[in-house]
Amino acid sequence: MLRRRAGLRLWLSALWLAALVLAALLAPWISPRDPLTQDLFLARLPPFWVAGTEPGYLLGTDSLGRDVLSRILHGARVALLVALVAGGITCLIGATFGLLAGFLRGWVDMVISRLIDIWMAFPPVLFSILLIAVLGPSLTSIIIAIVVIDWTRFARVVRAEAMAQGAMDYVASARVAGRGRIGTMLREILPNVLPTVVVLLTLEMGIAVIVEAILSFVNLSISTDDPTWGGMISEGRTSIYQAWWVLVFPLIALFLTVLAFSQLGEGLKDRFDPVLR
Amino acid sequence: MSFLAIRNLSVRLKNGPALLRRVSLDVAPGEVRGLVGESGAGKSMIGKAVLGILPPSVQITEGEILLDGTDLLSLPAKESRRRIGASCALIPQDPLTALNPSHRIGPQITDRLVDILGWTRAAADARARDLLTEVQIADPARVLRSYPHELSGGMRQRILIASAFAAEPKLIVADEPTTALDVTVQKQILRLIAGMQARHGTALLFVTHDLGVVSKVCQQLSVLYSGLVVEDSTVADFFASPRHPYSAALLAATPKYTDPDAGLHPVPDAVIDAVRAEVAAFDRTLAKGVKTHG
Amino acid sequence: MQILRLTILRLLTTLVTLAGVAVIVFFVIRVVPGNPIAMMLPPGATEADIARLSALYGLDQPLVTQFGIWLGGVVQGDFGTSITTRQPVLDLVLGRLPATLELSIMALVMAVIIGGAAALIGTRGRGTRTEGAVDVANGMALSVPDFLWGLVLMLVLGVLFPVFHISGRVTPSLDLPFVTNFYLFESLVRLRFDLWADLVAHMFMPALALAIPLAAVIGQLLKQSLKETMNLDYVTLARTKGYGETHVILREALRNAVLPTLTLVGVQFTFLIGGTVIIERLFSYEGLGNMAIDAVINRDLPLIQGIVILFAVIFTAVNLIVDLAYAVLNPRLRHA
Amino acid sequence: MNLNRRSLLKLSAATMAAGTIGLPTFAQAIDELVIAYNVNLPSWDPTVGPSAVNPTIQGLYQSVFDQYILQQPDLTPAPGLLTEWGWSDDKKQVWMTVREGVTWHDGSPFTAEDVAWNLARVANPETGSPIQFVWGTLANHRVEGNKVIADVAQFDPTIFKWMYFLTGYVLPKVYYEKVGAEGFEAAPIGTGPYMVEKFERNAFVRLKANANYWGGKPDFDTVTIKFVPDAAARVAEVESGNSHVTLEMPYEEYDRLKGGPLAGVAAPISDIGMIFLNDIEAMTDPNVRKAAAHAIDKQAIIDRLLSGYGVKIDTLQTPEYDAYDASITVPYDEAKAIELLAASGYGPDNPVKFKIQTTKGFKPKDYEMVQAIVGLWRKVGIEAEIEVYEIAKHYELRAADQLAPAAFYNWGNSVGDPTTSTGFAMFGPSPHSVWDGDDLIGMIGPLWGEADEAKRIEGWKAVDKYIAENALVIPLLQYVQPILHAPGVVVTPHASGALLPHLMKRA
Repeated sequence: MLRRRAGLRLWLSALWLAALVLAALLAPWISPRDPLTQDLFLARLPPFWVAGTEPGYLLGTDSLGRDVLSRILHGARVALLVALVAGGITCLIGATFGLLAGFLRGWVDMVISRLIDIWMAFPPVLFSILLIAVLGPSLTSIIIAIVVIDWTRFARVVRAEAMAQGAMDYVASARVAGRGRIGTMLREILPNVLPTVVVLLTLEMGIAVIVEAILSFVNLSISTDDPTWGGMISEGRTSIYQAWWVLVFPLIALFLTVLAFSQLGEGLKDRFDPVLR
Repeated sequence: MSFLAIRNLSVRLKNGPALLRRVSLDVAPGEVRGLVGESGAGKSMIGKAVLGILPPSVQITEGEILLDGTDLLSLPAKESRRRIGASCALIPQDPLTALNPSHRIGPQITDRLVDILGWTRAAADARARDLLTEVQIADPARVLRSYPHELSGGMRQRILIASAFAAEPKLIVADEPTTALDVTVQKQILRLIAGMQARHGTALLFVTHDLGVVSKVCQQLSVLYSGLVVEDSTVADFFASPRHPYSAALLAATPKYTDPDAGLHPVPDAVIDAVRAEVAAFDRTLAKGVKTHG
Repeated sequence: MQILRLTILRLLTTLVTLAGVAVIVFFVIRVVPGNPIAMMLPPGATEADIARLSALYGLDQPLVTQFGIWLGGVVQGDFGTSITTRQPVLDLVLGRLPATLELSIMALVMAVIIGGAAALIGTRGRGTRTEGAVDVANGMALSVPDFLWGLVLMLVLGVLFPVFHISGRVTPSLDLPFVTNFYLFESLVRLRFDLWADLVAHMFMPALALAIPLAAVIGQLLKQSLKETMNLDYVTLARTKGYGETHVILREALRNAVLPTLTLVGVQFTFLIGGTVIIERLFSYEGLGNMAIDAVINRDLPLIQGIVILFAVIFTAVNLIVDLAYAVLNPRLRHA
Repeated sequence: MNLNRRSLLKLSAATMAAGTIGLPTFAQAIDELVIAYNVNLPSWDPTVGPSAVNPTIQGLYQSVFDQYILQQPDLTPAPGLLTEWGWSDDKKQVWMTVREGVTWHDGSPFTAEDVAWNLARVANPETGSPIQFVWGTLANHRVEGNKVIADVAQFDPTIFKWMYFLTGYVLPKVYYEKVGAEGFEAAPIGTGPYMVEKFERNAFVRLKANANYWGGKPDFDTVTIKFVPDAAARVAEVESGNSHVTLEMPYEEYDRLKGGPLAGVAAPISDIGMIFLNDIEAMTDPNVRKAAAHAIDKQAIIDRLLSGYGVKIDTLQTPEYDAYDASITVPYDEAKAIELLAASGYGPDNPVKFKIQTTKGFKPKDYEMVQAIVGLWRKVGIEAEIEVYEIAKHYELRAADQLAPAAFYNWGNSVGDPTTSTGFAMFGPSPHSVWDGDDLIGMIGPLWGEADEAKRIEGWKAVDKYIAENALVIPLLQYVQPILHAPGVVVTPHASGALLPHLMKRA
């Protein structure tokens, strides 16, 4: 029973994410309207089932008269881009440092561990606000901020995992068989650490999407008028009583996406057990 | 009249295969019954069913477990748990994992006496010291203050045995109590259990895959294959002339203590095939029976 | 002995960490566009005014010199003077620290209670619909950023059903007999439960908003390790002794299951404290975070430095405490 | 929805009545006025440091301190601590008559010595006054009876206007010298309508009415001002009855709550939204500038985006200002914009490209307005890329003359003088201006020291006309400040945007 439910969750999450990827890729073609086109005279149209709407605006319009559905679809591009790129780079950097520290030990470990300690001592929200103030608000800045702040997540876990794996007999035998240190690391340790990394990566992608929303909340997200879910939520929150749909629909999209990423991660974790326990 | 009577007990994995197939057996007061079979035959499952500790993935589909005449399965969970706690105990398989690493030994023996049975702390402590002496542990006071990781495996198994006898239960389930131990320690522990059982007059359900052990400790014995009891007899009868071909083969496969070099005779494939056919036939009649009932 | 050595070692590495933080924050905030002098230029100011004010605040010196001066002060316990408030930075941040600490600890307590309850309920009902419901609730709690929880709470418990106070830490009209800034703690010590109730009524919503994500993390992790522990032999053995399921979970399984959760909760707790920056702002709570945002907006460089370093001190202290707690709770480490 | 919510509110209030928390309700008479204020107060010294020039906290200062000259709600000056003032005929000296019978909050008398000391203090570069360049034009301050005389080192026609503008506050000489700067921060006193009773940083300030106030004792004996920087929290504060008055919330929220359980006032204030144009890149082309100006439908933006709360302006003067000239207009004209762009070879298919910078969330709908403007521009053939910056970065870029070709900003000018609007915003050498054209510098230059007031104002009007005709800046609108309050209070808005508790009365 339980296993089946876990499986179901995994599939539902994967399904939503797949749909999202499609939506993001096809956004220019499937969006009913241009997400940037404004019409101040068609502002705050309600979604299609509420009286007083105009045909063609399925989920209504925002306070500038832009189509909410089209903006959500285009927003999926930013969300996924942030998730994939920020998650990917974070993972790459963090896992590399973690692997090096955990397997090579010695002074490499000492330097990297100290670096991790220093990084973990920064208040993350404040630090990202400062970072984005330095870089100026843009998609690249958000990605950089996420990478700079979250690489330690990967580094810590992967370091511990690599250390544990390094103590195993098969690693010793690979060394006895004459494989070099880096070779052993890549051929023996890496594959065994990979499941952990994949799960962390999935979770990190969800975190990246949330971070974009948080930075939008403090008005530090992407600065062009390109639609982002976080930006839509923070715009929509000023008019929840007048136009709840501007807030609610992107919020649902954000919520489901983050949930899907985390459930996917949890599901994978169960699959990869006991490595992750 | 038997203290424990199991009647037609069937257990299966939820949405999965059957694990016990209409098992029936009796344990009289003070009697020792061995449960023998290969791994996966369901022998441990019987012990767990009696003690009410079946894993959540498993469900009982039919049957009765009569403890002192009362069907545990028909009682509310709380009541059956109380009855089991009051009159039964378990000697677990792996002494290394069966003691809680974060509590000292003393409370692990005495807490239930105080919490469940209402002893005074002093009486329980005295009892624990006596028991440890009885299981031949030197310096019981020190051991009672220790944490499990400070003690050896044999020590811990002695403690677990002492703990099982602490409340003078009527029935103890010993779930392969020596499997996880050193061969040298195994014999001592076995002797200890047998001695304690005799002194305290406790009924014992002894789960093991080792017929040699059975011959030393038990009076009665059930042989299981795939959850089916293929033979139920006294130990004397069994060793003299096993009735079922499978149990005969099993007996033949057991190394003799008298002649360890005589070589092993693995259970022949023909016997395995026959017993499998028997299980299948049993399932068929069972299915029919269900159909006519339903 | 082991614990003592661990503590000393950790304190030493902490110094290295803090030094690293100090260097990084000093230079990062000087790269941030916008400077405190530009913030105070009124219409009509001239280049000469800019130069004059820069010199007044020592911002005309080379960066390295500025750093040297600042570090020299820090070593003597002088973190400089805040530009906007014209108060010593150390007094300012230490004055706000108790408020943030109390809020964080309140949130932690809430998270432990909610998360712990969720884990226990989920473990008791493992394999049933109950566990599924707990999982779904956990997932949902983690999928919404905490400021949104804050907004929802504010609307529901602040406006719709006005049960709690929306902003501030304490009702301004109350006379506070406190000598420290640990109001919540001191109100208990002084047995002033009226004040305590007022403080809690102010703190409840921001603390809950902070607690929700951590509660979900605790719920998830603890449930996971409880479930694993519940299959261990000693737990099974305890069941045969006649104990009820709840007793078995609490007394036999919990302590061992808590250990793996603990380290992660430590890290998560530092995230929670970091989250106070936004939540305090939302609920106008007079802590470090609220002050931090003003400091960043106004480019109050000495104040930003002080706040970041204080956060770093808190974070490393939390990690140290977690490590010590781990050692204390785990008998194997204690006696080895 | 609303009806529902109200009944729920009542229901819950009834069930909560037994609670110990004691939340206020609307029904209660107001003993103690609670105001939810939109910014934190960093420092109590209104004459030095960044807080002194922060327009959003002047209302707090004006509750505790008096300015040299009183500014009335319509921005006109009136006798304050100074009852009369003026220049000597040769403009070599200024003289000020000091009000008699005024006392400081500690009971000690206020004298001409205090005024002279204050003027000398802010003129001294050492004290760190950001407005030293104004106060430094007076020298050699001296007291003669109840008069203060000072020499004019450099003639500034606006000097008396600064006496009711930023840093124009009078602090107690004797007390300040006794307690020092830190002691003053801890326990500030002034001559103002309210006395500071308790100040909790980042939390609140409790004020007590000054019974001896020379302008009459204020209506509310006790006023608590809570600092609530988040707009949603401020709305929740007044909606739940925790606070009685608040300001600066989304206009949608203002409309929703006004006329429901709460009352509200929304009046124009001396704060405008504008787009700076930097004379670089595309902005050196007059056709592009003019097209950009004509393509913006200011009224539609005000009506649709700001729910009608805003006053369209075409110069940097609002109707309340001295140099306002209604005859200068830059109408919305899409066709003309297209025509102008076509003359320079641009069109929707070949748009002119430049960057526009804006703050986000600093002023109501700032970012949305710029998005709307960019949308309007897109229609005529201007492709502007939006860059969001923080206000701190804006100041730095503007001071360094490095703003993007277009940059949205808001300009406050609560004295209403053209020097403090057009003057500083458009005069090339000023660090606040990014327009460096020599012709404009030539026009503005002589006006700084113009002694004839009528000629001076006419001169500025001519400058504004020249600016409008050549689209050297794009003025957008005058902001309207929304204030929500409980029905038990009457709030008089001040056109400077300062929310003043002593102007609030019981209904």
